[in-house]
Amino acid sequence: MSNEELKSVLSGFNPGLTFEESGEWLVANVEPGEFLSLAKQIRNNESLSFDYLFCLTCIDWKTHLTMVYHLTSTSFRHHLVIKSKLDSSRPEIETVSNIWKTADFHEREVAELFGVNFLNHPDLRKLILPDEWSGFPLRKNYEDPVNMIKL
Amino acid sequence: MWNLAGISESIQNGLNRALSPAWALTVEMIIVGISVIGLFAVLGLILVIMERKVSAYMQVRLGPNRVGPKGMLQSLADTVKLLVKEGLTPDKADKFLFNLAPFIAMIASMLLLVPIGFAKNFQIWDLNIGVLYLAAISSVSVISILMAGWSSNNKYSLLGAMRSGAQIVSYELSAGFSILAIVILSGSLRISDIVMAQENGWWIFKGHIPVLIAFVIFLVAVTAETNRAPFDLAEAESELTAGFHTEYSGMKFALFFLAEYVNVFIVCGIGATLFLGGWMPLHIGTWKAFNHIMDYIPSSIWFFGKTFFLIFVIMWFRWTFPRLRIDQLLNLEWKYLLPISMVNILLITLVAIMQWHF
Amino acid sequence: MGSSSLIVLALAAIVFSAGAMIVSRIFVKRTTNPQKGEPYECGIPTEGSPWKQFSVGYYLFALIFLIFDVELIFLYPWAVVVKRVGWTSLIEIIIFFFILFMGFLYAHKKGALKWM
Amino acid sequence: MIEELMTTEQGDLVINVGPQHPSTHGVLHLVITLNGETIKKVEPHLGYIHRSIEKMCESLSFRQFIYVTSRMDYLSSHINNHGCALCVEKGLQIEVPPRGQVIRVLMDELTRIASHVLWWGALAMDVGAITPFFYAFREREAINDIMEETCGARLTMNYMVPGGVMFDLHPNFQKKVHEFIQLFKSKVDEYDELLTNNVIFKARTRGIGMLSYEDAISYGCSGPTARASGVHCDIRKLYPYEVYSGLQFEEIIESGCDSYARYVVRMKEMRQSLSIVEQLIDNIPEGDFQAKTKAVLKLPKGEFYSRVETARGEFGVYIVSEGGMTPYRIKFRSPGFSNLSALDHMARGQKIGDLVAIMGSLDLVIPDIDR
Repeated sequence: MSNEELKSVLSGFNPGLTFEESGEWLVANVEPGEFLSLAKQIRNNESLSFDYLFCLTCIDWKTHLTMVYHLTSTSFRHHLVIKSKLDSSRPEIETVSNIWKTADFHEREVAELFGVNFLNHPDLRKLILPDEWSGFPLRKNYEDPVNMIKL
Repeated sequence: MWNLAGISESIQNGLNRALSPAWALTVEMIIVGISVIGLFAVLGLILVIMERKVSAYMQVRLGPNRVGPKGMLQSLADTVKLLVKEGLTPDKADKFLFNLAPFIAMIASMLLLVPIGFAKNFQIWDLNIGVLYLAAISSVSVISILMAGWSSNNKYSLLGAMRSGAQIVSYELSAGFSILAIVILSGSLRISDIVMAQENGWWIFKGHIPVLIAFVIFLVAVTAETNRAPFDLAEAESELTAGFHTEYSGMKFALFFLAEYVNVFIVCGIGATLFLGGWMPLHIGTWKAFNHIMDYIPSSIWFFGKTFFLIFVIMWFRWTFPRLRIDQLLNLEWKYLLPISMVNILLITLVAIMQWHF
Repeated sequence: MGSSSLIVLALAAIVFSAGAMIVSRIFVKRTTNPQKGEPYECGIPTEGSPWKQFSVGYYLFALIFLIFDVELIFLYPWAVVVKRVGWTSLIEIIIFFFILFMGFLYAHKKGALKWM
Repeated sequence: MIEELMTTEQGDLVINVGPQHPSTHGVLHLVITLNGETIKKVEPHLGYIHRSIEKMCESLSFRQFIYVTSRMDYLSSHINNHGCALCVEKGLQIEVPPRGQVIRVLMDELTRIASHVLWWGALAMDVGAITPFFYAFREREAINDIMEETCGARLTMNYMVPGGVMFDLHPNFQKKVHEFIQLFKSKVDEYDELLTNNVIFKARTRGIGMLSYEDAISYGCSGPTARASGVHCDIRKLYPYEVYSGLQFEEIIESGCDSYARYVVRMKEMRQSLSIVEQLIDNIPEGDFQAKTKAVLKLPKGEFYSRVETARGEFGVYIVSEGGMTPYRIKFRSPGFSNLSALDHMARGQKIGDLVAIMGSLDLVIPDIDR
């Protein structure tokens, strides 16, 4: 499905989406509150069937955080990037680990490195860092005089 | 020089002449004790270096090659290393059982040496139920493994011990049936009788296919009983790190290690005695001249040669096969080996009654 | 040598093991450290005790083994006299195995030989 | 009655496997719940060698950060570098000269063979056969020697630069690779004899660690792990980069979904990689091995994503640039991380011995997971 077709189908699901086409793939910006319903729809819609979440990450823009989901469809081979702006003081977004199981680990990683709270995640314990760790290392304002080496 | 029976006889005569009968017996016992300890230590050293050299050969590498000529003293150096290592006991372990376990393992494997005929007329005690005795004592070693695994207070050890408990007792049955096959053919439980019954050919040649089947089952079963790969589930290092002896270190570990290797020697010795004629040279029926030439090779060399051949085979297994899983291991025994051995026993009975063997 | 050899060998084993341990104790420099006494579990403090109720799977095999092992002991005296007794012994053993095999099949049917 | 006894919860053991365990190939820490021998749950605990490479890269220039990625998946370090170089090239719109492209692909495929060979030995060791490990290392040495001559290093080659490769090939390269091809062809057959057709090995891997087609996709698996479940996911075929579109090779897809299928996929992939090397080794074009680039690279503002097929699966590099000398944010999508997330699903209900075999068949490299 071409980018134009994708856009029209996605706008049908959620008229509030904004799109960017400057990069390699179509980017859809979505509000965190509407993210879950969009995710469910694009996963289950038969003409889209975005079943392969190959990358899930977060970017700290200092003023806010952006969740980035890279999706592809194994049957149609079209790509979509979904971005969602989160408030950096209280970042919260619905989990998609029940839609794409791979999101389970990726969300846990993001949660501890960026401090994003994934609502309804089944098991949001620390995966990588020690349990008693405080702070979110991949945030831009993170300082750790002991473990970080300045180049 | 190779006539061990002659040496023992001359010692006995000398002692009886010099001392009163009671003292002579005491001195004899001490000599037996010391020589058994010596045999134990030497066997341990030789088998460990053999294992390392065989594995190196199979793995296209050199193996130990620095200590002594061609690395032959490596296992001695290892022993010294183990000797000066601290033997730890975990804090929460059952200390009494923990320290007792290696002793039991040692006693069990040493007692197994009793009926083995190392050479013609050279046996510690040629008891009339030799084979039954071997079957009975060899089960004791499982107690030491269970004891070690349970008392360590370590989950890996416990799992390893539980596995070996289920495994060793299971495979004892097949081993027992294989031994039984030879007992049926020989008509005696005495080791020397069984060896003498092979005067005109070893059972493996005389007994047709049923004995071959019994021999293969015996090899598989004793490999499992001595916890060696591919049946080394009790100490499966990729799953349980070191299995039942995870917590053992220093000399306590060395004793388990030694007992394991001597057990390998003993089961191979039993196999050689039952199926390959023990110390009996290669005799073929009524070929007098051939048999006579064979007799020139001392009987002790025959025994040790056959035993070490079997040990090599068992080592070969170890370095070639992947490990089985516990359910597959027990399936193999209960669903294949055991029914096969039972049917095999019936066949052998038939062979024995019909006198089909040579 | 006779039966005294059993005692001699058992003693030899004890002397050998104890001797080795004593010798190693003389050479070893002992140090104490609270972490040395912990059970090895890949470097992580162990959780709970292993000394508790354990999966029954392992014990079932031991129980079945018991039946077979006792039977095996009965077979030894039989095996010695097979050649002398002749055909009767074969018939006897077939009956014996038949009964035993029924028990084996029963255990098999009950799922005792299936590893869980 | 017996089944009741066997499924009671009171006998459950919680065991730590790792971080110091012979079969976790590094410092993976799994907490497994066992009932007897049967696994009820597997919980990975990661981070024992987490160096936060993503954070580190934020303070390294676009030339420098590539070398850090060698330390992630150290068994396919060259392919990791390749992915990063591609991403930078995408941002700068550099065209790599044909010779550079061919050299890159040649090295990629040699790395893939080396990685698969090591995996083969390690898997054999996990299921209890120790000898294959030594045979595997023998062939791996030959590849490492070839690498060493050209790249100057054996494990972390650091041979890629944006725009091509760092040096030209060593004069001996072609001769040695030809020798290696001859050697390896006979050795792969030896591997099959040693392990593939072994009854015990088959029994240990067939029907173990099932991962269905749907689950493989949902868990984001890639590489041989997913292809063994029938997922068409080879980046070299789907989104060809460099000269892959002009090469003759097959994407190996199996439908067994079990450990054995994963094994077969990798064994066949070794042969495919060898055929790629064979196709390229006599056809290395003359010319530059490196495109002309500026001394200081500055990526334009924007986001760039590149992906390559490493020995373990899809490796993605996501660079967010603000137009400066260093990346603003880098995310590495490592194949091992997603593949590991499927471990719990695959291992449940299997025996503890199977867990080891499943981990071996996933070909986990822990620094790749921890990053």
